[in-house]
Order: sequence, then C-alpha cells, then structure tokens
Amino acid sequence: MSLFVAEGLVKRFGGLLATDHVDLTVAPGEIHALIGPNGAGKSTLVNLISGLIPADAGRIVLDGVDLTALAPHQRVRHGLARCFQITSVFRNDSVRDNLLLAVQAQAGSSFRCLRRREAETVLMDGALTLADKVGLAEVLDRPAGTLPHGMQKRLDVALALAARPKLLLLDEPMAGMGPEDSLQMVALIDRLRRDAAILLIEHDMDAVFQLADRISVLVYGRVLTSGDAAHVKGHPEVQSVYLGTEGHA
Amino acid sequence: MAQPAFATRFPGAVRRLPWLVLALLAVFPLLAPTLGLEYYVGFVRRVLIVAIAATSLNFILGYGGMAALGHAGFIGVGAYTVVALVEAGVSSAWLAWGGALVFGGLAAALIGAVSLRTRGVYFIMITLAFAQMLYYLAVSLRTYGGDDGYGLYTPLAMGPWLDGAHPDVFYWVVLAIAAGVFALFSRVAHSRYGHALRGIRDNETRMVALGYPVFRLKLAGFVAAGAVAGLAGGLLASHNTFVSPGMMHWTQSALLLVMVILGGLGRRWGAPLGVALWLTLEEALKMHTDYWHWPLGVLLLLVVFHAPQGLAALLERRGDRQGGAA
Amino acid sequence: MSAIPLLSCRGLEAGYGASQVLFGLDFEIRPGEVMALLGRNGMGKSTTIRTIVGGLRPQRGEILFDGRPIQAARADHIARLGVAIVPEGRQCFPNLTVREHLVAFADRRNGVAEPWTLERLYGLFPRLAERADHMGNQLSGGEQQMLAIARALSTNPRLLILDEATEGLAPVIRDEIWRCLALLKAQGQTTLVVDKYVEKLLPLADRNLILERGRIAWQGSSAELDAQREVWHRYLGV
Amino acid sequence: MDAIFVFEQLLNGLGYGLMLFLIAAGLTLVFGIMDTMNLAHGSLYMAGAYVAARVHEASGSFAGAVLAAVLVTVAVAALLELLVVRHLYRRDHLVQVLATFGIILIADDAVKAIWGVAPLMASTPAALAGPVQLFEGLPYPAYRLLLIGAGLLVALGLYLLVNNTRVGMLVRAGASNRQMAEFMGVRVGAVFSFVFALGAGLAALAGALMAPISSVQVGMGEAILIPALVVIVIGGIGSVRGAFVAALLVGLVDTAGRAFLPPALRAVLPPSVAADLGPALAGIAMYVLMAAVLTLKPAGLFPARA
Amino acid sequence: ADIKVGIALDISGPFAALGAEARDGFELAIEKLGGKLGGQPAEFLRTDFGGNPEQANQLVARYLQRDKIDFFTGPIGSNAALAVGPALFAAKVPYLSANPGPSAYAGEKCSPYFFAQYQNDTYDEAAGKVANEKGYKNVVLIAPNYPAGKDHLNGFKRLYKGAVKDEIYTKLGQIDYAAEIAQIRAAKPDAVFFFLPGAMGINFVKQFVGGGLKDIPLIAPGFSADEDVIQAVGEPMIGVLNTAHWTHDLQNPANAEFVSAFRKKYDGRYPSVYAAMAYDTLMAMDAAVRDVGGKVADREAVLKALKSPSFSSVRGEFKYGVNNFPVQNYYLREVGKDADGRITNKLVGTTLEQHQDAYVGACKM
Ligand SMILES: Nc1ncnc2c1ncn2[C@@H]1O[C@H](COP(=O)(O)OP(=O)(O)OP(=O)(O)O)[C@@H](O)[C@H]1O
Ligand SMILES: Nc1ncnc2c1ncn2[C@@H]1O[C@H](COP(=O)(O)OP(=O)(O)OP(=O)(O)O)[C@@H](O)[C@H]1O
Ligand SMILES: [Mg+2]
Ligand SMILES: [Mg+2]
Repeated sequence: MSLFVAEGLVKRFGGLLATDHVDLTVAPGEIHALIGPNGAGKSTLVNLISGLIPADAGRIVLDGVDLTALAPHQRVRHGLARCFQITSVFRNDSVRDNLLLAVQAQAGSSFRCLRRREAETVLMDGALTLADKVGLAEVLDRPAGTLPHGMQKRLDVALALAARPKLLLLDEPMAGMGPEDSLQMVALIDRLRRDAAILLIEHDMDAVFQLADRISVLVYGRVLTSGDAAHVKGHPEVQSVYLGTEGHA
Repeated sequence: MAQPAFATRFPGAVRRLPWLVLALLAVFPLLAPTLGLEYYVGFVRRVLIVAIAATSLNFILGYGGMAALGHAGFIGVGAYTVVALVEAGVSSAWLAWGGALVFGGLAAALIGAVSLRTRGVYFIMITLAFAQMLYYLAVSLRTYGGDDGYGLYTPLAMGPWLDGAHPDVFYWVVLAIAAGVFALFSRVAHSRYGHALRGIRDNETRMVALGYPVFRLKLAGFVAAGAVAGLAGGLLASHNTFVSPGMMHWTQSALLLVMVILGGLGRRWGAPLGVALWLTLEEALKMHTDYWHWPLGVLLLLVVFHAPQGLAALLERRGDRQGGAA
Repeated sequence: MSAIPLLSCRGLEAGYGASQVLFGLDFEIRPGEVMALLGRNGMGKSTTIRTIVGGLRPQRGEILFDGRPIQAARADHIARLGVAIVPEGRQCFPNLTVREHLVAFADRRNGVAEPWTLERLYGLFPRLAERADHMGNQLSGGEQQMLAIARALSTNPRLLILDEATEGLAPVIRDEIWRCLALLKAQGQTTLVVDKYVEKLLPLADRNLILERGRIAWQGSSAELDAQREVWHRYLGV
Repeated sequence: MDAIFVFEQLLNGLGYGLMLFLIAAGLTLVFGIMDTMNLAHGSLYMAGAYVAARVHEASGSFAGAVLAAVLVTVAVAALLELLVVRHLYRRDHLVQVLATFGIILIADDAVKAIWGVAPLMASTPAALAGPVQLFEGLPYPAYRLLLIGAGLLVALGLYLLVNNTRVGMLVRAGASNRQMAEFMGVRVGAVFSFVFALGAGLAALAGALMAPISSVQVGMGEAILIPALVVIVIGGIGSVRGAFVAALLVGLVDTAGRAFLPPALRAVLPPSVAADLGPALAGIAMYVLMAAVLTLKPAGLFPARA
Repeated sequence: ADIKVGIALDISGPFAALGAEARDGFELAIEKLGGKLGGQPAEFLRTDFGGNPEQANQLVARYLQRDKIDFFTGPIGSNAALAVGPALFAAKVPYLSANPGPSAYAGEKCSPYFFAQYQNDTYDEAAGKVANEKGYKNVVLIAPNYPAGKDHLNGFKRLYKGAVKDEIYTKLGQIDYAAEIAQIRAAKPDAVFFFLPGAMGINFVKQFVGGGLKDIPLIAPGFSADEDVIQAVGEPMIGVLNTAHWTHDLQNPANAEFVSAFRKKYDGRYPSVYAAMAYDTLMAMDAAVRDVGGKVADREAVLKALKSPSFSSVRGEFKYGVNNFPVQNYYLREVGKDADGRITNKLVGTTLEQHQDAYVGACKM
C-alpha cells in the first residue's frame, strides 16, 4: 500500500518535455531517492508534486486524498511539505521568527490579527521543539542569513517539518555542504524517517546509497529504472548516463 | 548611518512619546485660540486624515510589500461614497463614513482580486490603471459634478451628543479615529497576521510552501487598507466640504507613496511623520515663494541619500525595527 | 616554475562590517599551478576568493597579480587582467540566454594559445548546446553550474578560480569537470579551486592550503597531505 | 463609414502607437533593461522639447534644433547621472521612485524659472507643415509620416542594440546581477552611464519631435509618462519587441475607441446613455487594455524575465 | 489696520499658464495702486492653489481664520471657485472672481458676496451667434469629456441656429487628435467649434492645421484662443474666430492705459483676458474701498459699492445683473498679425450687446 502515488505526470516548457508521463510511488516510512542527470527534470517533478508549477497532465494522491486540483498551500495542509534546491529561509529574520512563522502556518488561523504573537505560547513551544529537533536551539536569536550554510539548510528542513508532513520532499539537501555538515544532514534525514516518508533528490551518492530504501533514476523526464542501491549501481545505462566512475566505487 | 542618538539616550521618553503626542494633539484646539493658532486646528485635522490613509498604505506596502500606486483611488471611492449618500439624503456622518469604509473595502476587494496576481512593477502599474479608471469615471460623472467637483456644504450630523457642525468636535472625532486606526495597525503588525504578511513580503514562494494561503492573506490586507483609505476619503470629503476627481489623480497616489517612504516604510511612525513633514513644508513654502516645489524635491533626494530608511528610522531605537524597506 | 608568482597575498585581512573573517593570509600561486583551498564550512574560503576578485575590500594586506598590487582595484579591472571566477551559487544571468553568457564576455585572449571558442565550450558541455537559447533562469541547477564554468572559461583567464564548481552536478559531469581541469592544467592553466570532493582534488592539485577560522592552518603538496591523515581529520572533518 | 475612413483611422492608430513608442523607447532602455525606475524620464522629454522649440525659433533650422535638443539633454542627463542617478541603480524601485520624483519637482521649477510657465511656440518645419496625399481622398499630415519613420527607426535600432550587440548583453547582465557582471570584467558603471545617456537622448529626440504637434509646457513630461509606462508594462518589462507591439496595440485600441466606440454605442444604446458612456470608455481604453492584459498575462505580453 | 486681500494664484498645476497671466495682471494693478486700496494701506496675500480644489479650501481657511481677509480673488478654475465659495460667503468676505463664472453662482446658488466677470457660457453663446452671422449651416463641436465641456457646447447651441453634425467629447488631457480630425474631415462641416482649454487646444489646433483642414473655419470661446494659446501655436492660429468680453485693442482710455502699461512692464507682450480681469478686479476693489471711505468692516456698504462700480473698467461700460453677473458686451476677435507682425487677437466687432447670462432667472436675490 503506497502512501503517495503520482500517475502520468507531464510538464512541458515550450517545446521541452521536462516531465514525461512519470509514475512514482512512495511507501509509508520509505526514503525514496530520485537521481538523474542535470536537467533530467527532478526539480520540476518536485515542483509539480508540491504544486508550485501546474502539471499539464497527471494525478497526485497522498494518503488516499487526491491533491491534483489543490493549490500548493492546500497540499501542505494535507501533509506534503518541501525544501528548496536553493536554500529558502527568511534571511533577515531570526531563527526563532523563521520557526514561528512555520509553526504558525501549521496552527492555522493566520488571519488572527489582534493578539500579539509574542503572547502565543503555543507557537513558541512549537518553535522550540523544532529547533531542538534539527539542532538549532543554540542559535535561535541569530538572523537566519548570517548562519553558516549547513545550519541554514537544516533550518530550511525544519521549516518544512513544521507542517508535520506525511511526505517530505527534499531537493538536494546536501548541496553546498562540506563532509562534516553532510554527515549531520544524513543523520538528520535518517532520524526523520520516523516522522515522514521522504522523497529525496541528491547528487551526493554516498548519502543516497546510505539513506535510500529505493532509488528511481530520471532521465530526460522519464523514469529509467527503479530499485534498491545495488540494482541501480549495477544498471549499465545508469552508470553511463549518470553515475560514471561512482558506480564502480 | 545616522545613529538614533536621542532614542538611545532617552528610551523612556520614546516609550511615552506616543501618549504625550496624543495628549498634545487632544488639547490643541483648546489652546489654539489663546495662541492665535485657530487656523492650524484645521491644518492638523487634515494632516491626521491624510495620515490615516498613509498608515493604511504603509501597512500593505511596508509590511506586505504591495506597492500600490492607486491608493488615492480608494480615497476617492470613499469621498464619492459620502457624496452619493448625501445626494441620496443621508445626513448622518457615521452612516456616510461607514459607507466610505465599506465601499473603499469593496473597491479594494475587486481591484485586489485582479491586481494581486501580478508582482512588482506590474502590480504598481495595474493598481495605477484602476485608479486612473476611477479618476476618469469621476471626471465624466455629471451627477456628482464631474471635473467641477461636488460641494458638501451642510455639515453631517454626528448624533445627539456631538455637534457635527463644530470644527473642534470634528477635529476630536478625526483624532480619535486616527489614533484608533494607528493603534489597530500597530497591533496587527505584531499579530500572527502581521507576521504572516511580512513573511510574504520577504519570501512569497517559501510562504506558499509553508502552507499559507498567500493570495487570501494579501487580499485581506489589501481590502483592509482600501477600507481605511476609503474612510480617510470620507473624512477628507467632510473636511474639505468638497470632493473632486482631482483627489484620485495618479499624482495624489504618488504623493501618498512619497510621504510613506519619506517617513519610513514598514515603520510604525513612518506614515504620520512623513505626512506631517510633507504637508507642513508644502504649507510653509507656498507662502513664501512661487517656486515651492524644488525644495521638496531636494528634501526627497536628501532622504534617499542620507536617511534611506526614512525619518522614522532616525527616531526609532535600533532594535525596534519592524521590518525594513521592502 | 617561473620565479614570479601569478598571484600573491600578503597579510591579507578581510571581513564583513565589524566581523573579521580572514586574519593575515600569506600565500602565492605560481603560473601553471593548481592550488586547492580547503577547509570546513565557514572557514573563509569564499571570503578569500571574494577578496581576490575585488568583491570585498581587504581591511589590511596586499594582493599582487602578476607583480602588480590589485587590492584597491575594482572588480571589473581585476577581471580584465585575466582573473575569472565561478562563484558560489552559480550566479547565472536570468535575462541572458546560454549563448549570450558565452559570447558576451569573450573578447579577451590573454595570450592564451588555444582560446576557448563557443564550439569548444559546447564540446565540453553538450547539454549547454542543447539549451543555447534558454534564459539563464530556465536552466536546471546543474545546467546553471555548467554554464557558470563555461562562462568563466570563455574569458580565457590567466587565473581561473572555482568556488564549489562541482556543486549540484551529476557524478558523470563531476568526472567531466575533473577531466577538464586536468586538461587545463596540462595546458598550463593556473587555477585556484575550492571543492568539497577532496579525494578528487588531490591528484589534481599541486599544492593545498587549509583554512581554519580565517588562518592558514596547513599548507603543502598533495602527497604530503595524503600522507597526513590526522590533518584531514582535524581540519576537514573526515 | 467607408473603407477609406476605417483605413485612415487604422493608420492614425499606428501613427499614435509609434509616437508612443518613440516616447517609451528611452524608458524601455532605462527602466526595462537597466531595471531603474526613472520617473524623471518625462522631465528629459520636456527638456528636449523646450530646447528644440527655442533653438528652432532662434535658428530656423529644425534639424539643428533636434540635434541641439539631444545634445543639451544628454549633457544635462550626464550631470544628473553623475550626481544622482548613478547612486540609485543598486537601490530598490521605490527608492528610485522617490528620488526621481524629487528630480521632477526640481526640474519643473527650473524650467519655469528659465522659460516661464506659458507654453512655448514650437512650429512644424515649413516643408512638413501640410498634408500629403497618400492616395485619392486620403490626405495625411506629412509631419506624422516623419514621426512614424522616426518611431520605426528607433524601434529597429533599439532592438538591434539590445538583442544583437554585446553592449545590450552587458547592460542586461549588469542590470540583473551587477556584481557578477563586474566579476566578468564589465565596467558596469560606464555601461550604465552610457545607456542612461542614450535613454536621455531618446527622450530628448521624442520631445523635440513631438514639440511641433503638442503643447510645450511645464508638466508635459508627467502627462506623457503614464502612457509610456503603460506601453512598456503591457509589452513586458525589458522587452523591446514587447514595447513595440504594445505601443501599436495601445495606439490602435485608443484610436479605435475614440473613432468607433461612440458611434457603435449610439447604434445600440439610448442616445443619452451612449453620449455619456462612449467618450468615458474611450478615455480609459488604454487602462482597460492594460488591466486586461495583466489579468491574463501577469508579466506582460512578452515577459523578458520569468 | 491694513486692508487685507487674499489672492489665490494658480501658478503651478494644470492652470499654471493662465495663472501666471493673472498674476501679472494683479502685479501690475498693485503697482499702479501703489500697494494701496482706495488710498488706504493694504496687504496683498498671495498663495498658490496649484489648480487643486481640495487644497483651495485649506488655503482659504487660512486666509479667513489666520489672516482675516477683507476681499478674496484669484483662482482660475471653476472647481476651485465652487469649492471655496461657501466658506467665503459664510464669513461675509466679498469674492471678486478674476475668471470663472460658474453657472451655479449665476443661478440657484447666487450670493451677494460673489461678483463675476462673465458667465462661463456667455462666450459660447456669442460664438453661436457668430456662427449664425457667418452663415455656417453645419458645425462639428468638440470639447473634453467633462461637465464643463458639455456646458460650453450647450452654451454654443443656445444661440446657434444651424445644424450640429457631430458632438465629439475627448479625453481630458488628450495629446493625439488624429482620430477626431479624421472624423471632422469625414463630416465636412462648414465650421468647427472647439472648447479645449490649455494644452488640449494647442495640440488640437496644431494637428488640425497639419492635417490639412486649414480651410474649415475654427470658432472658439476666447479661452481657447487667447494669448497663451496663440503664442504657443503660432501661424496655424491665424484666422481662428473667437469671442470674449474684452480684447486688448478695445478702444477706451482705461484699456489703453492698461495695455500700454502691461506691454511696458512685460517686454512687449500683449495681455490676455486673464491679465485684464485680474487687473480689473483690483481696480474694482480700489473703487469700492474709496466709496466706503476705507471702512471695509461695513460689509453691507462694501457690497453696495461693489455692485455699482465707480471705476472705468478696461472692458468699457458694464453693470451687474441681480445675480452680480455683469451685463456687458461680447466681442468677436480674429487671430491675425499686428503692425509689427506679431500674431495676436484683433477686434472684429461687437457680437452681443449688453448681454446677460441665461441663469439669472434662477437667482433669488
Ligand atoms: N521555467 C522553465 N522554462 C523553460 N525550461 C525550464 C524551466 N524550468 C526548467 N526548465 C528545463 O527543464 C529541464 C528540467 O529541469 P529541472 O530543474 O527539473 O532539472 P533537475 O533534474 O532538477 O536538474 P539538476 O539536477 O541540475 O537540478 C531542464 O532542462 C531545464 O532547462
Ligand atoms: N555577506 C556576509 N556577511 C557577513 N558574514 C558573512 C558573509 N558571508 C560570509 N560570512 C561569514 O564569514 C565566514 C566565512 O564565510 P565563507 O563563505 O568565506 O566560508 P567558506 O569557507 O566559503 O564556507 P562554505 O564552505 O560554507 O562555503 C562565515 O562565518 C560566514 O558566516
Ligand atoms: Mg534540480
Ligand atoms: Mg564558500
């Protein structure tokens, strides 16, 4: 039984078929990695699933709810949260304010406009819990833009987590990280396994092979093959179009 | 940058300043005759009314990042609502101004529903387009005087306890409304809604991905601002005892924008400060020279280069920033 | 090796506003050399690069390019002397097509024997040829990265600086970049590289510089570094 | 209503559109491509018109007047750039609005002080004063043909400059990411100064050419600014092609609205309603067009930047 | 105390050109009067309305409350006049209009405190009569699309007996008139009557002549063909027929003195009707103050003195109707060249004699 099903997703940019009838499933608790050459359409696929760009065709179902017709923010409400390939946090706000904003989105009633937010302990508690979870409790008062890259990325993940997602979409979470930060991020993602199923896009093969329960390879907008790490590593075409020498590692 | 020396040296004074200002404004009409400043009661009243409109613009622009260049359109809608209601026989100020508020909000809802799909300069221009349509509509509206305008010479009644014809009473009513609007928007700025709005200003895409109904949030702010601007328009109609399409011309929208930026975008005191300074200078310069525009131009350049965060930034404590230029 | 270094930094100090990031860096890059700049996140690698290319004024110290001081020069001037950068975060121009990225700045020869022509660049990254008429912001992350590299090469730089240039690239393309850098090295291209794939970088680099909190903590040849595992562990977190 | 009349009105629409393009051209360059909101563009237009009018009257040479207008305005603009505009490129749009609004206030007072408030005489060069017979039954003002020609030439030149020259690429690069462009060796400051001067030259050209058919007076710049902005916004900011198409579209819609809408309404509505509605609708045609376009395409007809 | 006169200028904004003309008229008069009124020391307070009726009220409030003025005059726009009137009337301050004569003040809303120079429509009525006299059977009318535009066209139609081929209403502030000119060409009228103030008129006439319609006569109320427009349009204006209650070559001693003093002070320029009216307004005040012996506080007396003017007006003989709007002559002028080759209006003849406005009947005063 799949938690998440995407069926026949199609997206065209002018003459370019960026997403070509993609079918994809994610099982509960699974980390499903999506790899593929640059420009294969991985980010596009995430954008289609999260609703940031409208699909030309196809269907998206999460936990039995058809999300296809819903606006992006409604999809979040139904348990579909995401991070961005380029870290996207509120750079001028403190980490605390970033987290509060995310928690508030989940708490709803953002039209509440007379009560001072500082007085809302529910939100504060939520923010602190999140900060603990991703290891940002020490830097709550720093403006997010001044944090080191790895921390910003973790904050980005925390923002997505606030929605208590059933499925978390991570677009290159390891991007721009040194080995140390990468390890931290891998550990974090591994921990998140318990909270949500994850669709992971990543070019860092060490991380992918370490984390993924299943790997799908996207090439020219189409799923080339799908299987566990061993299967993918051994797939000759995947080696030639994507893995190169890393396939032999 | 210029350090807010005054504020850091006297933090207590700064905190009490709003109340002091309010108290001074409240007793001003009583003191004015002894000081020979009766005329300035009317002047301050106008400043207060314009400040109401500017505060609403500051709210959507400074906090929401919506640079609307058609705000005078809502002021006009409010003013013409009062005209239409008076023409239809309404004599209660509360009804007329209430109507201005409602129709200002309605106009904003319609215009916002279309305009808020666009961003940046496109948003600036589409709001301008709608305001210009309203302007030309008013110019050709024969019933309400068209370009000649419409006089509202009988003061509106303010109920059994308030003498609507008394200029000081009207002053206090305006002051109360202005203080209320100001307090309301300041309050909202720190609420959940206010924070959400600022989040949208800073990173709209991320807000969508966090699950915020961004369009509805923006529209709500736009409608609130439109309604308050409509109210200001209604008050302005009563204050001027005259309404003409000129008040909706795009230059009026631009001036309002200029006053808000001058005062300090997204800063609590930005709007009233900007309005007070601009109108005072205009008033003073006009008396002394035919060439009264250029000093204002120089002032704008000075602000751009030496106080880019606006005047309010010079007064506020550093930590009290509520969000910077959008 | 020629006696006069292509780039040398002496007592370089730099930072952002009140916060100082670099504390007196001394190093030089000789012509034809590949220098790797290593260090964990936030140690000042990008800041060093930004200071060299004129994006950040040094607070103290001296930078010489080809013997001439450039620490006070404007960024565009330094670029025209023959310094090209592939910056962190790609920084492709959203409103230029791929082709335009590769021809707009390509008027310099810098005495290079075999200049990078459009064809050669397309040969290096066939993907870019396919996307020639796309705008910079219509590219995938990796395509943007390729474009940034190709754009830097298009100026035929005397000193090529790569800040995390393999970031976000597919493994095959990363391999491609390494091969390309090796090729460039063989042609005598002087290069300063920052990259997180240290194992890939070592065979390429002549010398390595490790930054720790804005100071040079270690420097030496790749062979030396390879031999000193504890240095890896202490400064690179692996 | 016969075919010639319809044709004539179409021609009028195109003519008006090209006139708008002529005015919008400099704005497209500075605002659209350099991403700098210069409200004072109208003031440069005004300066061009005033200088041209004065020089034409004094010297009797129209070509000389146009040339003088361009040169003087470019000189003024260079000074303006040096003192003010240069420091605005990196600031956000609202700050640019504020500062250039300030320039408008100063410029209007300056023009008033130099030339007075009364509108100036700006006559049509004698050779082009009358109409030419395009074909039987259709005289067309010769001077407008000149305007049409100038509009087309400017459109072509601008298109080539922006899209097919390196300067165009460098400008766009500098506008979207100044620091990166500098890292690539572009003297962004110099390129911008050049483009601003070019934009000012185009504004002056438009002012000088428009002077003989419009009123040369203080405030003429502001009146023209809004239609020009409308044009480049409909076209899609940053796109010369867009501005060109939009200018023609606005010209046609506006002219058609004035020429055909009132009679059409009179045919279907009661006369009193039609008399009120027709001109009112025709007056806002341009704005309705813009609102409609932006509703359907929020980034204009030819969005240059996604 | 000094006698205080509040003068509202419009030297910026849409009426700036006309406002500057009026200012020159005021300045000349103040100079001639030696800064006094009726021999009494006087203070002339000037301020700029900027053509903005909303602000007009604010500025008038300052005149009334702070400066406590005894007379008011100045603004160019009808809308400003309508906006400030009630406050002035309530404060019992005589308002001598230096230009607009809105129909409301001539009729229903007439006030003993308001004195006009003409009624807005009377120029057009005169123009209608001119069209009759010239034998034009078919005319096209053109005006901006706002109520005043319609009023002016209605004024024309009041006395015009021929057929109206088309009534064209254009956008306020329009720049391009090609579409309208094509319509006019298609309609082939005997003449075109246009009311297009300021820049609109300048654009229209230039393009009209450039479009090859020079042979179709143009008729206008004097506002659309006064010195400001003539000097801006130049040659193409020649031959435009227009009507006004005054012209600079009107033969009477007061006018001769005014015109020569004006031309002397302002380097040879002919005064426009706005300058003449501004000048005349202060002359009227001067006479009234003299008549009441400087006791301007006695407003009843001042009004009485104003109502029966004892000065020689630059426009010659006139008297006030019950509504304080003048009963006076209206003249036909034609744009031509004077002896020095300067393009200007020239008096052709008297069109309406001792004419009264059409609204006087509605005035209960
Ligand atoms: N807005 C757009 N307009 C046109 N083409 C686009 C647009 N966005 C993406 N593309 C194209 O669609 C293709 C897929 O892009 P996408 O960003 O999904 O790739 P990706 O698999 O995420 O690659 P990477 O690993 O490099 O990030 C690319 O070739 C890209 O050029
Ligand atoms: N624009 C900036 N303003 C203020 N501080 C900055 C800025 N950019 C970087 N820093 C700080 O300077 C220090 C060094 O940053 P730098 O980017 O040079 O590190 P790095 O070695 O390149 O790291 P990474 O591997 O993350 O790219 C960090 O502590 C960082 O937080
Ligand atoms: Mg991607
Ligand atoms: Mg770095």
